[in-house]
Amino acid sequence: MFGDAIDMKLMSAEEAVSRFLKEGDQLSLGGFTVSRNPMLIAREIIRQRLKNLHIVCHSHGQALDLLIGAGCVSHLEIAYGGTGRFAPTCIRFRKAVCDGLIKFEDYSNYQMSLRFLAGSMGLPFMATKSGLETDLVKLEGFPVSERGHAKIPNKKLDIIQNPFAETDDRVILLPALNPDVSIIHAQYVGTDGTVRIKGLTFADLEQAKASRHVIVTCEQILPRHFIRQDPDQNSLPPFFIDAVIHAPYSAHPTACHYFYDYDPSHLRLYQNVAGNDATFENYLQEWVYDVPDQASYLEKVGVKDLLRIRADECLGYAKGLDRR
Amino acid sequence: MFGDAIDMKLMSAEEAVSRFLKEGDQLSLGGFTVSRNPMLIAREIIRQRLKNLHIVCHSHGQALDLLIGAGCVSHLEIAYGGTGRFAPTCIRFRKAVCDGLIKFEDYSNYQMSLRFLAGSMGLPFMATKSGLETDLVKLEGFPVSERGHAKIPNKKLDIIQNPFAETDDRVILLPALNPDVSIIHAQYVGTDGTVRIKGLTFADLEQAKASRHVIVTCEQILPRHFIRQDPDQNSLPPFFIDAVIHAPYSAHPTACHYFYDYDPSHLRLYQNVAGNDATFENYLQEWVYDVPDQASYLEKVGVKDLLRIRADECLGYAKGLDRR
Amino acid sequence: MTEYTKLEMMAISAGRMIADGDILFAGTGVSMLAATVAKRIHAPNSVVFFETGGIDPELEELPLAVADPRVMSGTCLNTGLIDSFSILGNPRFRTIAFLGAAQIDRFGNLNSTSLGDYHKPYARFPGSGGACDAASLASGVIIFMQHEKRRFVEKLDYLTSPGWLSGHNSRNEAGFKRGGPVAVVTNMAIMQFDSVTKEMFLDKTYPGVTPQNVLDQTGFHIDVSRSSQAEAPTGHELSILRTQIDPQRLILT
Amino acid sequence: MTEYTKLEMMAISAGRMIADGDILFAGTGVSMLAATVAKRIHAPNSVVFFETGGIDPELEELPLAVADPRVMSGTCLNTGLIDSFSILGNPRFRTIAFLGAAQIDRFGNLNSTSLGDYHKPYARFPGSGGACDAASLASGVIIFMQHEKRRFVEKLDYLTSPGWLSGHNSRNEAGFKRGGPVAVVTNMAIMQFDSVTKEMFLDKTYPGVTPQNVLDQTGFHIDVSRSSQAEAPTGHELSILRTQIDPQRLILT
Repeated sequence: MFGDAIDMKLMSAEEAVSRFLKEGDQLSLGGFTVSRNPMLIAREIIRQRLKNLHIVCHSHGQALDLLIGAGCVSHLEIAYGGTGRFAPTCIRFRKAVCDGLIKFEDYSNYQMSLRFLAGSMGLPFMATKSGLETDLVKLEGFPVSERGHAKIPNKKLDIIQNPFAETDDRVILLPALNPDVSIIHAQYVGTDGTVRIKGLTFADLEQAKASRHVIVTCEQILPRHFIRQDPDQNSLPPFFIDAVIHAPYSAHPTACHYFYDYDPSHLRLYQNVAGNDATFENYLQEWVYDVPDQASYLEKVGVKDLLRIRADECLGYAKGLDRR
Repeated sequence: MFGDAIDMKLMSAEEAVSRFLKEGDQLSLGGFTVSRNPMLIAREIIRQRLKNLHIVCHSHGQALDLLIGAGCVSHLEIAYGGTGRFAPTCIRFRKAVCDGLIKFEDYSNYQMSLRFLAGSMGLPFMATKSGLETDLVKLEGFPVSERGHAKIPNKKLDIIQNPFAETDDRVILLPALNPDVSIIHAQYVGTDGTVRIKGLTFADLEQAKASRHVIVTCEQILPRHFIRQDPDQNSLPPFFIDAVIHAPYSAHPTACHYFYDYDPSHLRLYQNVAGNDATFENYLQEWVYDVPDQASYLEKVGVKDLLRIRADECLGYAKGLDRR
Repeated sequence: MTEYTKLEMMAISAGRMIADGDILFAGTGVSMLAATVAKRIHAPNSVVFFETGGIDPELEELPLAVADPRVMSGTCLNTGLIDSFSILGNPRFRTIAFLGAAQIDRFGNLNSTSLGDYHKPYARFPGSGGACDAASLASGVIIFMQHEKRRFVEKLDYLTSPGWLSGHNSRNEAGFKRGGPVAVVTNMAIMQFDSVTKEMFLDKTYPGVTPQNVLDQTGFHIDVSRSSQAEAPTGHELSILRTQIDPQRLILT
Repeated sequence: MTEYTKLEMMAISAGRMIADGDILFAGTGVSMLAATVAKRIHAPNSVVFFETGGIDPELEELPLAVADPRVMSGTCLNTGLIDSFSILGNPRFRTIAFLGAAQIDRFGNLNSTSLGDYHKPYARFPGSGGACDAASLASGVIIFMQHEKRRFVEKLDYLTSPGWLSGHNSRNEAGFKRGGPVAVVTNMAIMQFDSVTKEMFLDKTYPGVTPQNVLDQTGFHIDVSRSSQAEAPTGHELSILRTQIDPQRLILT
C-alpha cells in the first residue's frame, strides 16, 4: 500500500493520469512560472480531454496556460498567472478570465502558500495579516451557490480578532487546501520512491503533502543506497507518491535546475500563437495531440534546442543562453 | 548590520553570552534530548551567573537540566524533559518542579513546534486539534498575575470554532513564540555566515527564525564558495545569526551527527551525581566553573573518550559504541 | 517450548497488531522493538518514523532516544518535528503510534506529566513530548504499560494524552477526526476497548496469567468475560528479535 | 554629460534609496537593476532575495523571472515561498520591496489584478503574486510606474496591494504593524508620501521634466510645491549598471 519499492509506482504519463485524476478534481500544479512546470502531465491531461478541473496554484505559467487554453479548467484559485517576460500575463488565462470562460478567485502568493501549508499539516486554517483591507479579502470570485460544495470552502477567508492581543488586532484566517491531486516535476526519484528536488522548491512540497494523490515526473532514477546516503538532501518520502514517470526534459519548455534552462525559442513561439484561437488550436494539435508521448515530443523539439538549453554543471542554468 | 562576512560575528562564547543574553530573557534551546544541545553556551550562561531566564523548548535534555540545576531558570515552557535512558525524566528539572523552584507550563511537542513556527513566520498563532480536552489545554501553569507581561501570553491558548466547518468543530489556537535569544549548535558555518545543519533539524530552524538574536556554535567553518556551491543543503541565511563560536565538540556530552555520538560515560556520570544537591554542586564546580572555556573542557573530557564517540563517516554515529 | 521474557512477549504481541503498509510512530524501548518486529516479520512495507524527523531509518543499531543519531542514518528523509507530526496526522495514511505512560484510565487516557497537584506535584515525569500529539492525531494508538494498580487508575492525576475521553462518542464530539487507543499491552495481558462504550476490557492473558491476576492489578473495574489466552511468541519471532533487532541486548537486557 | 535612458534613471534613483544592510525583496526587470545597483555601489551588505526562495544569489546573469534558475545559483540558501515571505515580514529585518502595478492611487495602493468588473474584467493582469504580501509585510515599498493618467487614478478598479489605504493612520488601524510605500519612481519623477496625511506629493522631477508635466500625467491632485530636481545618474553609476549588471542588455535594451 505504501510500498517502499518504486516498481509498482513506475508508469507512463498516460496511466498515471487515467488512474489518479478524473473530471472535476481539484488539481494542484507544482513549479513556478518558468521553472519545473509538470508539462508532460499537463499535455497528457489535455490529450485525455479531462474537463472541469479545479486548479489551485500560487504563481503559475506555462502548464496552467496550456490547460486553460485547452478547455480543461472550470475553476481556478490563483495568485499570479504569468510566464516572465514571455507572457507578463498568461495569454490564455487572461482571455479565459475576460471572456468569462472560467470561474476564478484571487489570493496572494503567501496566502496560497499558507493554504497549502495548512493542508500539508492537517491544520484547518492559517492566520496572516497579509491582505487586510484589500480586494483580495473583500471580493469573492466563486458564486455563492457553489460555496461549501466540492472543494470550495464555505467562505473565501475569515477575519477574526487575535485572542492573544491586548488591543484591537485583526487577522485573516485562510482555509486549508487539500487538493485531490498534485503534479510535480523533480530532478531525482530513488528506486525506493524517495523524491529529491534541487534548487528552489517553491511550494511543491507543501502542495504534495496536502494532496490525496501525487504524480511525479523526474529526470533521473537513482539507486536507493545513493539517495539514502545523504537523506538531508531529500524532499519527500516515498509514501506520499502514487506515480513516478521517468521522463527526461518533461518540464520543457520551462526550466529544471541543473538539467536545463527554460527554452526561450519555444516560449516565444507560444507567445506568438497563444493570443489567437486558431493559431492556438494549431499549436495544441501540433505540440500536444500529435505527439502522444515524451519521446515524440522531444523529437519534435529537436536535439539542437535541447542542447542549447542544457544546464552548466556548476551554475545550474545555460550560461550565455540567448534569452532576448 | 546584516553583513555577509563572518568576521564581525566570530567571537568567544563569553562574548556572545554577555553581548546578546541578559537576565530575565526568554531563551530558546536548540537540539533535542541527547542531540546537538548547545552545551558550551549553557555552561557559559552558568559561569556568567545569569538568572531568571525564561526557557522555551519542546523536548530537551542535558543543557536544560544543567541550566535549571545551576539556578539560572525562573520560568519554563516545555513539552518534555528527559535524556533518553540516561535520565527518563531530567533529574534537576524533576527536582525543581517538585520543590517549587521554577514556574512551568506544559505543552506538547507539536504544540511547541507550532508556536515556534508561528513566531518564525510572523503569524500571531497556529491552529491545531492536538490536545483537545486534555489538561495541557485545561491547566495553566504560570500565575494569572504574570499573564500578559514580559513574554508570557495573556492566555496559554484559546479554543475557537473553525469558521470553515459546517458543523461544530473546535480548534485550539496556540500563541506564537518569539524568544529574545536562540542558542543552537550546527555542524558547519560558512565564512559568509551561512549555517548548515546535518541530520535532523528538530525545530532549530523555526526557533532561530523566531528569535530576536541567534547564537550558533559550530564544529567547522567552511569557505564561502564551498558552502554556496550547494545551497540546497544549507539551513539558515547569514542575516539571522548574531554570533558564531567555532568550538568543536561543543555539544558534548550530547551527539552531533557525522561528528560524534552522545557520550554514555559522561551521561552516566551525570546521572549518578545529579540527584543529590551536594554531588551536583561538585559536578558544576568541576565541569563548569573550573573549566572556563571549551579547550579546558575538552582536556578534561580527554582524548580517549573523544575518540570513543567519534562518528563513523558513513553512518554518522559511533558504530558499536558501548551504550549500556 | 522456547523461554521468553515478558518484554519479548510485549514487543511481539504489539508487533502482531501492525498491518503491512502502516506508518509507525515509534518511541524508544519496547515500542522500537515492536515496530521493528512487525517490519521484519509480517509487515515489510510498514515505515517506522520518529517525531524528531527521521523517516524510515536503516536501524542497524537500536536508537536509545528519538533524537539518537541512529534515527538519522539511512533514512529516506531527515527533517524535523513539524514534518513528522504532519505525517502523523495526515489523513492519507494509517498511522499507528506506540505510547507508554505513568497512568492510564479505563478509557485509555494517559498521564505522563505528574502525580499530585499539577503546580506542585509529588512526582514529575518528562511530560507529553509527542504523546499528546500522537494520541490526538494518529489513526490508532497501542499503549505499553506495566500492569500495576497504581498505574491503572480510576482517575488520572493529569490527562496528558487523549484516549476515548469519557467513552462512547465523546472523542469524536471533542473534535477529533479519528484515532483512539487500539490496545493496551502490559507485562500480563492485552486489553482492548469496547466498540460501543470504549471501556477497556481484557482481551487476552499471557500464558501463565489468569484473569484474576489482571483484576488484582487493575485499579478500576474491567470486564474479563471476553478474555482468551494469548499466543506465545514463536521461535521465529524470538529469533528475529534477538539476533536481528537487538543483538546488543540494549533493550532486551 | 553622459546620456542615459529613463529606465537607467529609474533604476539608479530607486537604488539610491537603499541603505546598507537592507534586505531587498526584488522582482525582475527594473527592480532587479535597482537592487543590484544599490548592492554594487553603496550598500554592499544589502541582501537581494526572491519570493520563490532564492536568498542572496550570485546573479552573474540577470534573471528574467523570479523562478529563473539564475536566482538559485550561488545563493546562501535555496528554499521556497513560505520561508521567503517569512523573511519579508520578519520584524528583525529592514526589508524593502520593489513593486510595479497597473494602477496606483494617491495613497500608494496598487492594482495589479484587473480593470473593470472583477468577475468580468475588460483587462486582466497577472494578479497579486507576492505584491500584496510585500505591501502588507515589508518595512517599506518602492513602487515603479509608467507615469500616465490612466495609471495614476482617483480610484483603483481593484485594490491588490495595500499602500497607506485611506491615508493618515488608516494603515496602522487596519492592523498592519509597519510598512507602507516609501516612494514612487516613474519615468518622469519621484513621488513621496506626506508624513501626516500619507498623500502622494512630487518630490523630484528628472532633468528636463517640469512639475506641470507631472501634473498633466497624474489622474489625481498632487502637491508639487515641495519638488526639486533629481540628480542625474553619475558616470560611475551608469558604468556599473551597463557593464556589470546588465551587460547583455536584457532589461536595459
